[in-house]
Amino acid sequence: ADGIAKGDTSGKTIAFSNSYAGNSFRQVMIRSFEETGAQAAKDHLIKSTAVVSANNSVTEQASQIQNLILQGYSAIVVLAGSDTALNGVVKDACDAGIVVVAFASGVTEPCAYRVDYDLDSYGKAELDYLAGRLGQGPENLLEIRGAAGDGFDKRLHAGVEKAMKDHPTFKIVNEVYGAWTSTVAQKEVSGVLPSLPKIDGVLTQGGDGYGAAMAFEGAGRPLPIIVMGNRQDELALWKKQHQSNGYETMSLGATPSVSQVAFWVAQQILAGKQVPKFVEVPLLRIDQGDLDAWLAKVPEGGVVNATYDQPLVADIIDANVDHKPLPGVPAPK
Amino acid sequence: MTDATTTDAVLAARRLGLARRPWLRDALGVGLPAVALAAMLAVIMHIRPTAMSYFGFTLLFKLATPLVFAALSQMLVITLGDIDLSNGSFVGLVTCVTALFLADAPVEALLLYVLAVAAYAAFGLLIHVQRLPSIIVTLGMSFIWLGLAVILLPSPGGAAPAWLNAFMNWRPPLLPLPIWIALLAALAGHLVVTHSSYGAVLRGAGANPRAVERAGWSLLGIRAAVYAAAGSLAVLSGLALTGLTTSGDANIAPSYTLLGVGAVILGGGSFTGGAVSPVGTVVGALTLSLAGSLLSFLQVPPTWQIGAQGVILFLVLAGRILVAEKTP
Amino acid sequence: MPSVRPSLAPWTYGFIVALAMWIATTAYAGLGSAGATVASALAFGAFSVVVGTGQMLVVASGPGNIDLSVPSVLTLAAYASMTVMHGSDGLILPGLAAALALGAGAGALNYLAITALRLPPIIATLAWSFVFQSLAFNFGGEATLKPPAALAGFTALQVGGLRVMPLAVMALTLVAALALRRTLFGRRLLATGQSERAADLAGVRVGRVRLLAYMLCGAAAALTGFLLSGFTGGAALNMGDAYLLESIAVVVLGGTSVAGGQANAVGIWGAALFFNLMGTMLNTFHLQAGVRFLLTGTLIILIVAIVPRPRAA
Amino acid sequence: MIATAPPSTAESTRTAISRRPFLAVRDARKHYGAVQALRGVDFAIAPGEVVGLVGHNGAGKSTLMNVLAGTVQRTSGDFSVGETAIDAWSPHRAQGRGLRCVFQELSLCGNLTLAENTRVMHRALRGFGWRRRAGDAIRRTLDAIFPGHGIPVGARVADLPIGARQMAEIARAFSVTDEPVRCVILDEPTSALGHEAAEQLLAYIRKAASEGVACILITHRLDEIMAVCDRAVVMVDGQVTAERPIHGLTRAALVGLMGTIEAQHDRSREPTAAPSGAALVVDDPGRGPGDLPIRAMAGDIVGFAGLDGHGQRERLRALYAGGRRGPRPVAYVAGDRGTEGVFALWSIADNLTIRSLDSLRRGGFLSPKAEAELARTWAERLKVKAPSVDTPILSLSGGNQQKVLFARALASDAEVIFLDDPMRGVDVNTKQDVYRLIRSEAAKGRCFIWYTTELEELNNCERLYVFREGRAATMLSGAEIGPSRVLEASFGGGHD
Ligand SMILES: Nc1ncnc2c1ncn2[C@@H]1O[C@H](COP(=O)(O)OP(=O)(O)OP(=O)(O)O)[C@@H](O)[C@H]1O
Ligand SMILES: Nc1ncnc2c1ncn2[C@@H]1O[C@H](COP(=O)(O)OP(=O)(O)OP(=O)(O)O)[C@@H](O)[C@H]1O
Ligand SMILES: [Mg+2]
Ligand SMILES: [Mg+2]
Repeated sequence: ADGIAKGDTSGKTIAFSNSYAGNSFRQVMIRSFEETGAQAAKDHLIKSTAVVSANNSVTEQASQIQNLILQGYSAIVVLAGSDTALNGVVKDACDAGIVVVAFASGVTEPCAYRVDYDLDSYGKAELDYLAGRLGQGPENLLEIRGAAGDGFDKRLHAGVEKAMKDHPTFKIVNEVYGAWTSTVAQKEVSGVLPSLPKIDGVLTQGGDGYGAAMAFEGAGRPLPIIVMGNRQDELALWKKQHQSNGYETMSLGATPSVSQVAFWVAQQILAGKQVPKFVEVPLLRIDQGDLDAWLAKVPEGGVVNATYDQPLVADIIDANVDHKPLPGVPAPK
Repeated sequence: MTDATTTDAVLAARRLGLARRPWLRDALGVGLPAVALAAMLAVIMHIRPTAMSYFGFTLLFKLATPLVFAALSQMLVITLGDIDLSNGSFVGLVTCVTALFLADAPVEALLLYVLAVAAYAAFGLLIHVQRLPSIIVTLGMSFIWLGLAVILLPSPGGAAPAWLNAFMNWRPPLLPLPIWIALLAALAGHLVVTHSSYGAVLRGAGANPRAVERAGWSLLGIRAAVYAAAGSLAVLSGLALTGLTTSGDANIAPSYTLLGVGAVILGGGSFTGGAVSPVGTVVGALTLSLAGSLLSFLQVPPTWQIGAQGVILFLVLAGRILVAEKTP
Repeated sequence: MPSVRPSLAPWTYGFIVALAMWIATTAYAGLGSAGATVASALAFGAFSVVVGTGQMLVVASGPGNIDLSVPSVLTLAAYASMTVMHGSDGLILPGLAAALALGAGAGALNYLAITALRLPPIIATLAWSFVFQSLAFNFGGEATLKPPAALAGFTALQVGGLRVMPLAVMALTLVAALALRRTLFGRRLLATGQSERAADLAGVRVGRVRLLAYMLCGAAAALTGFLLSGFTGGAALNMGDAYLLESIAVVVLGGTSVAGGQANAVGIWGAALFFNLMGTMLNTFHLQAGVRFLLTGTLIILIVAIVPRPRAA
Repeated sequence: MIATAPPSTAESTRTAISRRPFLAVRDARKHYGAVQALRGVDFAIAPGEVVGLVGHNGAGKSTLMNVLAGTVQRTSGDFSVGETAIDAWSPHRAQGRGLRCVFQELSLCGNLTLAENTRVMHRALRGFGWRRRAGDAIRRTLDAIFPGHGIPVGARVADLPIGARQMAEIARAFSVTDEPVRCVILDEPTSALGHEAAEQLLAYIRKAASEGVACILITHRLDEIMAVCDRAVVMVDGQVTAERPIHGLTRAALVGLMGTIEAQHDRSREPTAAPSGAALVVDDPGRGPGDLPIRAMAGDIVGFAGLDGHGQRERLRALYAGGRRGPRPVAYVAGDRGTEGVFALWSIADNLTIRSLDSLRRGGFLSPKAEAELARTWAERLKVKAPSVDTPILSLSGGNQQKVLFARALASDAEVIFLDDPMRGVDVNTKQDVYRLIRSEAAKGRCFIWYTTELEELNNCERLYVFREGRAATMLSGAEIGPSRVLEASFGGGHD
């Protein structure tokens, strides 16, 4: 708990290796990183940054990281396309003396620092909220997962399974794979809905809530409590439903600006701060009371974002070190 | 009368001169991707002179090794006039098998490889006997491999045997390991496919299967053998990939399918059957592997990076105007 | 000629298998779900059919012809039209025109790369798809662009319990089928697909025919993007991804020959329904993800294996 | 003209069946579904014998040869080779017994070199140095059959002109590695050969026969049969209807056995002064010195002659391409039916109307009625033998397919029609029908530019361009047209 490390990093370079840029979440994430990097360079906190995106191909990402090693970056921030497949190159980078910070991914190579959410708490928060709304009676839930064989999906689903033990009356009547994509989720949910009983709640992973809502609407079914994922269209739909029939839910999710956390973590490590190997970042949660404030702030069709600056990230690191509650992202005024 | 034969001869010789000389065409087929590769390396050396070292080349081409094998596997299938859309997911399946079993249960792992290769050959037979379009059968196969991989290894994990990691990180004398492997693969491919007497039969079967059948060869056997060999090369690709990444992942290599096709085409091959070059394919695989990561050197703005990949693809393939026949 | 074995036309197999899956799903989930299941399959199948119809024209134009840029053209056109319309109902027609023009232009670029650089279509269209995707990133990739209310309304419109859009797409299928049989372009396309040289010597301008096939394919992808963003609430960067393999699979399973020269527009519906109902069935059965993939692959291979092939030479 | 002298009387009696046959079939039958390609054929050939097999298109000649070569399995019948009765037969076993076949369609792999193609046929060519041994084997045979051929054995087959490919394939069939050659089947081997090469081949066949090699020669050029064979076997509709020693047989008698009466061989057209006012429909300036300009009026039949591969086809294509850009509608009848002519998936009607679609539209859409009508009219006019115009084109015999291709051009609005050696492998009767049709269409004002490798067809032309080394070197007209003048001009003796 020693606050911001002030070591000189003005000559350091930080690269961001991104596995995929093909959705708006990732686009905002990249821009968040670039803006922070540009500002930091202006403030002489670092020399420069670079961003390289692979086209959803782990092997391409791996060879891009090899090239980043060759170019001699001081730190590489990685959003990994696979939890384990980059272990080889991450090790190579560490061996070359490069600081590797993997964020929003479960990279298992021990030499890398990890900046990630606690995905157990993700599932727990979803189920606890539903229990609070629905009570502990027998309720039917639909789980929308990400993609089969994906590490993030597996960890989040494991969290859901763990949390389900505390809610024995809940039943997940089906699960579909929505690929964190509204259109896919809409199609998959539409397909299974006819075969399902009345659904009381929908567990999501982010990016899929709006599509699920469209599917229920298209099937002419009442909207269950769909846990939203911080997209503007989800919040707008929620607000509209709330105004017309008092619909309530909550929204939970990652923020694209987690790339900024990773950036500052890397910078702080370079500056000499003692950083634990795992830095937990808080999820951004929106409840009914904050809905209007967040909705006003998020751009049309975009994703709820927040800014993580250097002091905030230092606080987050310190909270991790001290095992204190993480500083949350306050709702905009 | 002898007059006439000389005319014929003169004419034949002249036509041969006019039609592009075969050796020239072959040389161009390998030469063009080599030029593209050299150009990309020059760009990289210019940006980062230290890349021109044993260490630099190791890093640049490390991840090309599995792609080389995958591309050679694709090449064999293309030789017969087929296309293999399941190549990438098969490599993924192999990484899962390797990461799960090879270290602790090598016998079982070997058995699984053999089974997988046999399955590949069986699909080749199915395509042949039923005269099915390979594009759709291999599309179905890609789902099957992916499904098996996900059943085996629901999320990325497992561990490659230590000897495999050690081998893939081995630093042999003179040249970096990826370069050695590429050279050996190109040489072996050339000897088997281009030079050997059975390679001639194989290429003939791709171009004019009826003629080869009439000469007394079993097309069924040829296709089964080729698919089995393609499966074996894909196993090698998966092994190399597991050695590099140290783990298995069902979704690791779907991009190998189209990259492999691209490498074959870039190496002077075509879909007409029988027209492929193993050396060209290896060079093409190195080139495409580098093209994907060249971006990290070029500082292309993030939103244009993928577009730049398209442009690079066009640039490295532009030389085909010189060699390719007019029809696709 | 006494044809002994009565055999079904290849394109009917998609419908038959789709029917079987529908029955299986209904048997599992109860009779009450039958209507809604098929309605959902029709609604989503309609999009696959539009993309597939365009892909069919390209595939039929000769061996090796294929368009891998379909997903990115779809996405890019959706962004372009949403930008043009800017959420305003009055601008729907200009938006549609923009989408179609963009799609046709993309198709023309594909064909240009194929002929000018002598590239196999699979590579040329792949390279362009990267470029188109990049353009979409720059078009406003950070947000989902919302459709005008009237467009969203149209795509979800129901009259007497029937969705209008699948019906409209069925009409489009009939138009395509008619065009293949009864128009100059259709005839010339099929001639070109069977043998480019023979078609050329028979007086067909094969270059123009193939160019038009690629442009129509681009336009069909663009139309899908336009409609899909109405139906799913906006243009999103990855909205096209699902349609790459599906567009090829529905064409081939629908009875169109990958060797070219033979196309079936109606069969695409059968294959599209098959794909959607298969997804529904596998989801309904609560199968593990790996098993779903395994069965998907097996079913695809089984269908092509049992369908009798048209005899060519 | 034919270099080889007919075999002497003594020889042909000696080669009668008195010797043990090398191979024999009895009551061979082959059914393709309902089609009976062979209906009980008896056939035998002795070592050293040359048998000519003749018959109309679709008679079953190729089928019989495919059965002998093992590429097609017979439905029933006895088959013996030497002393052994053969049950299961395959190309591989056939080769093991020294039986080789040159097929009607080219059976070389275009992407391979000649040496590599030789390897495909010979199992023994493997291991170290196979490429050199294969090259030697094929070069030796080529030199023996076609002295002075000038074909490099390292050349890729696809880069060779069609005549050279045919030579290569013939030489491959005669080439020897481990197994001696005992019998060679040649199915229309001379259709793509120039005259010189054809005669070299015939001479070689005699030579091989004298060394004990049996040869079966299938050809529609009856002069070749007369020149080289010991015995002629006539097939009609899947059955052998006659067998005669050549000695004492006349060409006319042979034609009579085939059930056709050959039309007279006099000049079919007299040179007519171009009717005044007839439009100049083809006007090509030629390509520089030594290349004659090519002009044709409406109503002309202009021939392109010369040795195969001397630029006739290229010129024809160029004229066609130019014609398409010009104001007058043109049409092209391809000779290479399989790859340049038919649309294999279509019916007769679709194949026939593709060139005339513009005129078949009613209200923007093609009218099925108008199409069927046009197709029926022309199918009848050309006597296409088929149950209906909706019959798939591939179920027609080659000759009938060719008629459909003619009908495609004639049914169109074309004023100039280019014929690209379209009679290759077409039987005598069909040819006469088509010649008559061409003449009558020309009389109606159509212009035909006709490239042919068959000298007798040139009789239909009133003007002729003989090509040499890529250029139209000589023009002959009217009475000048005759085989000797054409040959002379082809070999460069004709002018200057
Ligand atoms: N695939 C087929 N299916 C059904 N019938 C066929 C088929 N091929 C040929 N036939 C029948 O066989 C007859 C002759 O065809 P074939 O191709 O053998 O001719 P051909 O003897 O080679 O004649 P040509 O010398 O004109 O080429 C036709 O009348 C047709 O009815
Ligand atoms: N693959 C096939 N399928 C169906 N029928 C066939 C096939 N091959 C040949 N036939 C039939 O067998 C008959 C004999 O054909 P074949 O090719 O032997 O004739 P041919 O005497 O060689 O004629 P040509 O002089 O034209 O070469 C034809 O009438 C044809 O219909
Ligand atoms: Mg024949
Ligand atoms: Mg024939």
